Amino acid sequence: MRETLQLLIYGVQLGVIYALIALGYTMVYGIINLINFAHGDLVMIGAFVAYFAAELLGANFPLAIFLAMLIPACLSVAIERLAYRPLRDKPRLSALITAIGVSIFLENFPRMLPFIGPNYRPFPMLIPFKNFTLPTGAVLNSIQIVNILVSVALMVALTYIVHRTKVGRAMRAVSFNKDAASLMGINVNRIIAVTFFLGAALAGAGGVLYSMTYPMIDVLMGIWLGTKAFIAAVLGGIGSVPGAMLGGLIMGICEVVATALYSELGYGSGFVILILILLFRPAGLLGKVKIEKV
Amino acid sequence: MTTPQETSRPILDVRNLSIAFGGLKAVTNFTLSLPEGELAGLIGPNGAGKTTVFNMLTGIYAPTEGEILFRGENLVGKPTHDYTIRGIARTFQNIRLFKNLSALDNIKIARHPRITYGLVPAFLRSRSVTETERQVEEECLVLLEKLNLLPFADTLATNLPYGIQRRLEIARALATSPKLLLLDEPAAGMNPQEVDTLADSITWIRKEFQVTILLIEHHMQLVMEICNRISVLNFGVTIAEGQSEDIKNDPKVIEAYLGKGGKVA
Amino acid sequence: MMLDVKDLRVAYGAIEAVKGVSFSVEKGEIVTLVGANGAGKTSILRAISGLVPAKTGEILYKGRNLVGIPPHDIVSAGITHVPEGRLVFPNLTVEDNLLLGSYIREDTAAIAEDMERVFSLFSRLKERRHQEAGTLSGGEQQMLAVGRALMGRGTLMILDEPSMGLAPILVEEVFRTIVEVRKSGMTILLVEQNANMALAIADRGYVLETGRIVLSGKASDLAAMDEVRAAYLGR
Amino acid sequence: MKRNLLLSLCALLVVTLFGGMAFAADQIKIGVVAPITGQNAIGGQYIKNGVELAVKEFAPDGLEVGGKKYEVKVIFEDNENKPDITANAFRKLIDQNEVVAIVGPDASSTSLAGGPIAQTAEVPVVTTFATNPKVTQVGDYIFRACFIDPFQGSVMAKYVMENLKATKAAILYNNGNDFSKGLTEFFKQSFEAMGGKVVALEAYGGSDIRDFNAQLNNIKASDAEVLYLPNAFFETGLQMNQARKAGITVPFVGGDGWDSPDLPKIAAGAEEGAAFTAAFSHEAQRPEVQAFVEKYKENYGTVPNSNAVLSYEATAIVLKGLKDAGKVEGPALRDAIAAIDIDLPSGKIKFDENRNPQKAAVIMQFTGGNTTYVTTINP
Amino acid sequence: MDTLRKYLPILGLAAFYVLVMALRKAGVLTSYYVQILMFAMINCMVTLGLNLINGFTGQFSIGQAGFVAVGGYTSAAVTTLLLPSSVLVPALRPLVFLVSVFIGGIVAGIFGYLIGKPSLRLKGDYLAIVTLAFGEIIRSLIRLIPQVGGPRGFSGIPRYSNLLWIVLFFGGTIWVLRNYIYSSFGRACIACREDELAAGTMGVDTTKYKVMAFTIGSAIAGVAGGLLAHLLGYLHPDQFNYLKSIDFLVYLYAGGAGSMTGSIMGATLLTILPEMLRFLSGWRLVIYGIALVFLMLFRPQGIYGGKELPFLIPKIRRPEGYEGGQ
Repeated sequence: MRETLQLLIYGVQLGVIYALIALGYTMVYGIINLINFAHGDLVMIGAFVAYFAAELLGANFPLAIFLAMLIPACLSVAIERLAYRPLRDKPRLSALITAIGVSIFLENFPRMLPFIGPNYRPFPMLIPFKNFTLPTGAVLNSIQIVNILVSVALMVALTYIVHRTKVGRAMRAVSFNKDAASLMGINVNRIIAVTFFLGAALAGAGGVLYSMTYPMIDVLMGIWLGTKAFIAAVLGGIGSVPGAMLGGLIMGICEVVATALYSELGYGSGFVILILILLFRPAGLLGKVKIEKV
Repeated sequence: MTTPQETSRPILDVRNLSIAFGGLKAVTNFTLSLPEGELAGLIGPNGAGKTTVFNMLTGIYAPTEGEILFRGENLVGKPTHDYTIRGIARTFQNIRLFKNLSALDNIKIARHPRITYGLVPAFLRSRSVTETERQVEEECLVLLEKLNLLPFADTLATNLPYGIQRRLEIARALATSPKLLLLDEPAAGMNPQEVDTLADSITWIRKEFQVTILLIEHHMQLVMEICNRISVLNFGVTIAEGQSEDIKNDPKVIEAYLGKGGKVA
Repeated sequence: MMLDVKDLRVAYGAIEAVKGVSFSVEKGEIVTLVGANGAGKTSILRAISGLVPAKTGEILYKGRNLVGIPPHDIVSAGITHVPEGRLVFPNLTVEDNLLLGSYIREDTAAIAEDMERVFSLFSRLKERRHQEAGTLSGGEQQMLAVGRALMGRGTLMILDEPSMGLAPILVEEVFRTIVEVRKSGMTILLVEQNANMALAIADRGYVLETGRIVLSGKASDLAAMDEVRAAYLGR
Repeated sequence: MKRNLLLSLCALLVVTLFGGMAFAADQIKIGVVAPITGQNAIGGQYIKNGVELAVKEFAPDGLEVGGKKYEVKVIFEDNENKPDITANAFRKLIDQNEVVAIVGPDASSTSLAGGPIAQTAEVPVVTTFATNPKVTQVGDYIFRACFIDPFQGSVMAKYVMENLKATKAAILYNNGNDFSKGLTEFFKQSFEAMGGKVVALEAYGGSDIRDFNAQLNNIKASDAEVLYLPNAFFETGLQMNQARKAGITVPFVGGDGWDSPDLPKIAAGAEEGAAFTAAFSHEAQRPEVQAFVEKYKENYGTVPNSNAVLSYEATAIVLKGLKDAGKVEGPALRDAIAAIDIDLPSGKIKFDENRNPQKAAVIMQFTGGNTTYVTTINP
Repeated sequence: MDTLRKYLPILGLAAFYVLVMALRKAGVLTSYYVQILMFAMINCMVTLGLNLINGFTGQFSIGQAGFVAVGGYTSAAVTTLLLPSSVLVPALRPLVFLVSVFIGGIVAGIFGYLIGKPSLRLKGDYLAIVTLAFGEIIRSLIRLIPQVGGPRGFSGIPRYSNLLWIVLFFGGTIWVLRNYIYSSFGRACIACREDELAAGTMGVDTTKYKVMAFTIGSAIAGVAGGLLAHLLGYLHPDQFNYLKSIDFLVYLYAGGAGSMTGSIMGATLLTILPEMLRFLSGWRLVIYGIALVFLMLFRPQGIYGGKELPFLIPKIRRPEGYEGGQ
């Protein structure tokens, strides 16, 4: 029992980070049907921003995470403007290829900068570490607590924005139908930019939380993490905000449990779960199957 | 020349066909019996469920209830291509040509089920394949010529004028060698002259290709002129059935189409 | 003159859907464009609200040419478009749909007032204000679409096939609403297939056939003409 | 626009085509293949340092071979740590640049892809860090500067048994990595042959993985007295960090993949007391070592790690081999390297019949964020 | 005249081979260039296979590297474990190699079928992510098979591949694919891409043709894998991770989906480009990334999207009076 709870804690701590990053994928997909391959790299940028913020300004968690959200968000808006928007009415996959190009660039350009380079860097402790032993015997630490609290807070904030604010309503309108949205007076381009901004901000936060838990960063850290998060988004039903959250949690918990059961194949469990779920629910857990109109 | 006989065995016998989408009944107990060689019309206002009927008659939607007996065989539950292979062809309300292919290639795809060479000869492009392909090309060109589409044979479908696209879609349906042809609003977007030509074409097609035709159309003039019998659908329910004159004067039909004129203002 | 369309042409690729159409709408009028499927009615409306580019021609709204202006700016200028098929946002609640209608406005208090006004106009929407719009019936969705357009406080409302797919009893209700809306001072451009109904409530009408205007005049005159009837039911 | 692009591409092609031919004849060209981009790019930097230092040291102003003075030119090629790209890099160095020998690459997988090409072309290769025994079995032109998996694994087993007095070990290894898998197998073999028991064997699926909590949870539940982590330094750093956070208190041991000044930074104190096998210790008091460490510090500001040392040594072996051979030619160089006898920082180096160096292993330990020398274990 | 036209591609290919060999003899082309050329042709084959799935049949698969791995490992297992060159008289080696490559293709095709059959009811990006997942699962399974080296990689594969073999297989692939695409089967695939629903009403069994395209595309990848295995003499599971699949995807869409010419151009150009940029060292991937973005911004349909060189389209003679002009 102690072990089960302990594994659950590990699973949730990983899952909330997947979920944060998956949200960006799902939002961008929901609004312009693009798999934003560069999203994982924004996670990396977020982690590096926090790293340098801590180096230069001291270990101030709120400040670091704020900057780590802001800078990737602005970068993401710029990328959307320069590399994706010109291709919006073009064949859908050309934007995917530019996204791959952007991703290759974001991975390799910082590596060539002398102050970043290819090395693995230790990520600073932004909050003090402390272990708490639960009555059941499982151990919970301060990083995990902060991790889960911040992720949940951000997800609640996002849900609030999407469901309770004007810009959120506009986002949902645009993702349903761009024409209908523009007939409401919504500037569709601006709303798409806002979506990229929010998605990347969450990715940046995800990058910081991930790096606090696994305190090491490098320029390629976003590739695999991004892929996992993307799978989580698909699992939950791509385009669905609660789906991304659910998908992330399921991925995190399943991975940890599968690894504990059979570590030789544990890391592949995410893929197996994905395939099983999609075979039974072809549009993911919370996705909706579209009926084709004839 | 064969004239439709009232007594002939029905080619299509649809019984109590119903379909619901998430609780919403789109078509209820649709029943229709078409004798071989008939040219029938299916009319009704927008959203009445006409296209849904076509979708069920071609296996695109699975009916919740009912039977589709085509030449005595119940087709319900079979995949779409089986309907076509057994002889039901259709066109679409909002033209669904293979846009990036030439008119000729569109027709060739419709010949697909009738082409029998195997996969290995196809890989190697054996003599028999070349020979079959040459024949197919010729058949398709002949068909295009019959429908006055020959000049457009090598034009991409997307670049064809609207009216030609409509005609090409009919040609494509005919290329499947159907026994029953379902035309979904063939006159949509045509001007009166074009509609007149279309009327002649449809009667000609029925004779020339020996097909039974079921027609969805908004253009009442066309329907009244050429159809032997008409079914009227509104809100998924058949509200009238019969000859054109009866239909024209049926108050329920007039109301369904024009609304209760002048009562509001 | 509220709206003055001059020699408008709209093309999709090689296909010209609107072949040089001119018409006008005066302030306070209901003007209707009637015609069969594919006559080009919807294309004209989409060109007015900027959703498709006009190939040639002018769309003068209060003297200002709208050609080339993005749709959201046209909405801000005061034109609200109720699109064909209604296009209410199915995953949003009725209330959120209405709030989206007021997207361009910032006056929260007045928005709330207008929402109450819409609810008083369509009592059924009020009952369902927290329901997702996708769960409404066709007629209720049409009410919502009109209500949503009212929330923009525009001066010209363009309606595309409001009766489509509705039961006759609902059609009547929709048209009654349109008359109500006009009474509140709105100018209306109405596209309809249900010619009898449309001509019954309109001041003036234009009959379209394959991208051209073939007839125009006072609505009551048009309603009496056989040509109009012919365009729908055959001679 | 399009034409210009095409033209410039053609021009580029021509430049690369003929560029290689413009060099003077009295040059000795040595190729270095290392990851400059991709997952292991950090390794490439150390290799570059090591090679440059060796050239400075052994051929400060050219190299005299057979009575003639040659300029030594080192050509670095990126292999992205991928086998197919390595094959291209080897081909380019051999065919375009006509190098006389190749130093690197640093992984068994890439060495196995490049090796056959060099073997056929009769260009000697001294890989720096390819520890898989199969690497040198490709042919008689393939040498290595490091020791092989079995040796390191058994050395550590012996140390655990005798010095730490532990009989129950847990292993956490990377099953996507040949080095990690090799060490695991040979450690397990030797340890069990000596009467020990591996009580927990946990794997993870690649260097991208950063979460080891599930595996560590299993290890914690076992009664292991020591945890063997035969992984790369950055992975190990995280593993130690997570293990201590999870409450695992047993000592850590590992292999020469640990040898990086970055490990203690990432482990953030969790590495204290952990011991590992290495080819070299910068603390050893031998004068060769001290001289090397000094020079390295002087040039690059840090103490050298295994990567740097091994590439330094591989380059030194090639340069010494050239001198011994007396001519700039593949077969002669091969024979000279096979017969080499040279004193290098990690000791006296001689190759056995499988072209593996006979060298001793040292056990190192982390104390206070630095490595300290514990003992030397001879083969 | 017609016979000449028919054999022109074969002559062209032969001329290409002779030219490359002559240039090599003359010292203009070193074996470095020849090797890049061989990699380029192998990449072309994989991309052509992917093009059949993505470009011609309109399915979105991004797990192609997995099938290259299956083909490569299978073929290498035949020549290394089953019939190693040491037990064969030299004359038999090419035959064994040939057979092994075909077996690699067939096994990859079977994998393609088994994976495609259940997955192809998924649409668009859902299909894509499942193919990616399958590719990764294949890779992690290979790691667990010690007979083929597991994570240490499969070494000691006889290096049977050479320019001649690769040119033959490359030419063969183009020929067979061209024949397929311009047959009734190929048209059925294209119909699925253009409009799956309409294709069904034309009597095309859409599921069958989607699975068929997937199987053939995978089989071609498998053949290419066999050639690669015997060219490198070594295989490593990580060589076939999903980033490799993304490479093929980039070749395909940069070249232009739905065009064989495009696939050949895309794969060749993008295989050669990083090699040509070698002098930039670490900057070359930076440039590569930017180049991709610009390529797509200026040619969203790819280099040669939607077009085809004439010799890749089989000519059918039309009867008198039907020779319609363009």
